[in-house]
Amino acid sequence: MKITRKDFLRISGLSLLAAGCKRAAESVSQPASSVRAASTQPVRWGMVIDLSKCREKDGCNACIHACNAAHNIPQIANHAHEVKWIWTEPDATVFPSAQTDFAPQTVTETKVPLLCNHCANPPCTRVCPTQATWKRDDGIVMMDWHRCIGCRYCVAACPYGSRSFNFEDPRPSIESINPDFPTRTKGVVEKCNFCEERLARGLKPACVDACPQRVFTFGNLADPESEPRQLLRERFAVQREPELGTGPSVFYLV
Amino acid sequence: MKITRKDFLRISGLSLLAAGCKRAAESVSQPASSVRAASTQPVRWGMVIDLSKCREKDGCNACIHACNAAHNIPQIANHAHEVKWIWTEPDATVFPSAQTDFAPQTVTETKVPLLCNHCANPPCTRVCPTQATWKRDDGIVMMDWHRCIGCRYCVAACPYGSRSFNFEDPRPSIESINPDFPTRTKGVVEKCNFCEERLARGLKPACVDACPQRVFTFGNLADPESEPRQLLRERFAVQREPELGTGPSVFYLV
Amino acid sequence: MRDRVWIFAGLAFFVAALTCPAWYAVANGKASNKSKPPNLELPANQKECVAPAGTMRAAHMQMLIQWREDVVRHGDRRFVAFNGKVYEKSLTRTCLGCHNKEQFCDRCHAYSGVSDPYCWNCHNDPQTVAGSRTRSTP
Amino acid sequence: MRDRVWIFAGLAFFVAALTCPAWYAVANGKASNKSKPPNLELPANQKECVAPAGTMRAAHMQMLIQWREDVVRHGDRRFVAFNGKVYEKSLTRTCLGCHNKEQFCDRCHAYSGVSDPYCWNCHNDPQTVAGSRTRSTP
Repeated sequence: MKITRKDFLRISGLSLLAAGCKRAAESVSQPASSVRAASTQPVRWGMVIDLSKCREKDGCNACIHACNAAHNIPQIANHAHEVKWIWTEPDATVFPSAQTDFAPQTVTETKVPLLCNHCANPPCTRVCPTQATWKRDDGIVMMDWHRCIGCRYCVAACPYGSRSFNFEDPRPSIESINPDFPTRTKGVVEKCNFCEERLARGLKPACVDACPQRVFTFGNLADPESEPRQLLRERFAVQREPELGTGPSVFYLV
Repeated sequence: MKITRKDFLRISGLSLLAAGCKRAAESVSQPASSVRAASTQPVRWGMVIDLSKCREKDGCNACIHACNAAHNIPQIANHAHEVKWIWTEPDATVFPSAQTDFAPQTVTETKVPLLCNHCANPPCTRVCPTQATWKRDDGIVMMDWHRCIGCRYCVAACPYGSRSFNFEDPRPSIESINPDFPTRTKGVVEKCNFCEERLARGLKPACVDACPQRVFTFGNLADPESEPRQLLRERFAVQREPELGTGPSVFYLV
Repeated sequence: MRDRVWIFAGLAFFVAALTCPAWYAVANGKASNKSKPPNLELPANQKECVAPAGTMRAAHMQMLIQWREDVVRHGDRRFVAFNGKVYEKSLTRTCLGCHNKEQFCDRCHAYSGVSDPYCWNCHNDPQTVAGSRTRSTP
Repeated sequence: MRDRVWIFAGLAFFVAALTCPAWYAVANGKASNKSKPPNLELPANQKECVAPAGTMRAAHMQMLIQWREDVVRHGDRRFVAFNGKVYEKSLTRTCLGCHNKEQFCDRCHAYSGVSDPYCWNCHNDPQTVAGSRTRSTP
């Protein structure tokens, strides 16, 4: 069969048109389906901290030791150079508005575990000039130490003091290095990553697993049936400085 | 016996000195003893409101009706002229900082009873130009309607909206006048007096006695063994906007 | 000395102008009412007041202001009378507990020309209020 | 034409100056080492890498940067190799799980003159760290 020049052009044109339509259809349908998948299974990692349980074993600090070991947190004697991912402060300091003059000392003076709030609207990520810190789709406020230039804008932006700067090489101040997790280097900012590296392996954060009192309840805040959501339905919870509009993902049962 | 001029002067001088000493001794000892009496039995009236009990019977309003009847509170249709001593607002409005996104609607939408906080440091009394409102020794922030000139400085100063101004004669708007308590007149400010007139007769405030759920616990905050102090020791309580430093005497169990 | 007539005429007019309300009252027969005391209804159940009648007549207003200061500003509600009896410092409960406002207070106040003191802008007459209460709840 | 001598002398000097490091190395016997590859210790327990040896030799740095982006910024830790095998994208766990940093990486980097990339400012060599750990906890 011999095709004329006119037929050839007609067939080529139709083929090109068909191929173009297919790509257009794909590019339209693909984001739509991925959006749909995300809305059926959205994730927002969050944590509920039961202070009444924590109070029962004041001064325990098992959560802090577990985090320090897992993430190679240096123990620096110079307080100005301190690096911390999870730490404690007295209840009266953390929740000044939730204090009455007549609360017992056992409540006001106990130490409250503090960590990055992994805010819904994190002020720290907005100010980062290199996008070295950003909010993941699962709500974790993440850091890319490869990109951090040490400007410390994020340190200034965080209202919770959750970020630390490496003023010196941390390695000499780490008693025992965990090879599975990188240390940081002089000149970068660091903070709690909600044990993102453990979540990827299906584990819960190190502090959650280490606590002998089961003070920490970790789970998906976007799932109404998750453990933290159940606790938040049943009991009265507070966030740190919610009036700032940061939307912390860490809740405290008083 | 004849006394010389010298003897006369000597006796008169000594008598005057003795009389002076007696008065001085009296003036020193009297305030000291009254101060001592006050420090052994100090009183600071306060109230603890158990919101969990109140929530069980949402929309009850027995406390409000009791107060309205006891104190001749007018029911004025014009909202701008409203007069109120005890009223309710939704939990989410009263305690915006104590809300989490994940608290149940039954908590955030229930009505919270509000009244004058009888603050330890009341801003309203500081601004009153005629001392028509002042803080009594027992902590009650009191009003003397005889002195009020209607300047409404106190209305502006109160951060809790606890004060109402009589824009019109209240009597036509009072269904049934209680003769034992004065109505107010056009041009004066009024507010909750912690049922000072009932306390004087050994009764508890009208709202406390009227509540079928026993939501209100009234007592002496200065006494560590009083009912409200016991509750504040055992349970977590919040005050309205404590960061303002007013020191409210009304506490809410969440 | 020739101005004497004018001077005395002026003085006479001045005195007449000054005293004209009294002449006017005499002409209308009010002064004659004033001379006889008002018909006051005394309490049936009590024989003596918190102070002797003369003191009350002359100084009940000072006493009420003193009671007001004591009760409102000092929380002091206990009044020990001249005869040792103890009363509550209360216009409504103590004074109006015996006296009928309309038949006693108001009549004398009207007689003395000091009717409607603004006490009653806020304080209530139990009898009037009881009437209004009955009317308002049929 | 009479400048020809100077021109060629100048050119000869320029070429000599340009090539002098090479001559210097030959004189010191280094170039002879360079010609024979470094003595790399290959993993004992594995026969094949995540990509053919040639690809790894030429482009392991690009692959590591890609892995870094995938893991840190996209949470994507799963690497499907050319032969269908699945690996974790991890310098410490996957690369150093087989290779000995000192005997493999460092030797070749030293041979190529690109020693001490700043990966190791933060990332740890499990064997070195295990040594330090043993020392720090006697």
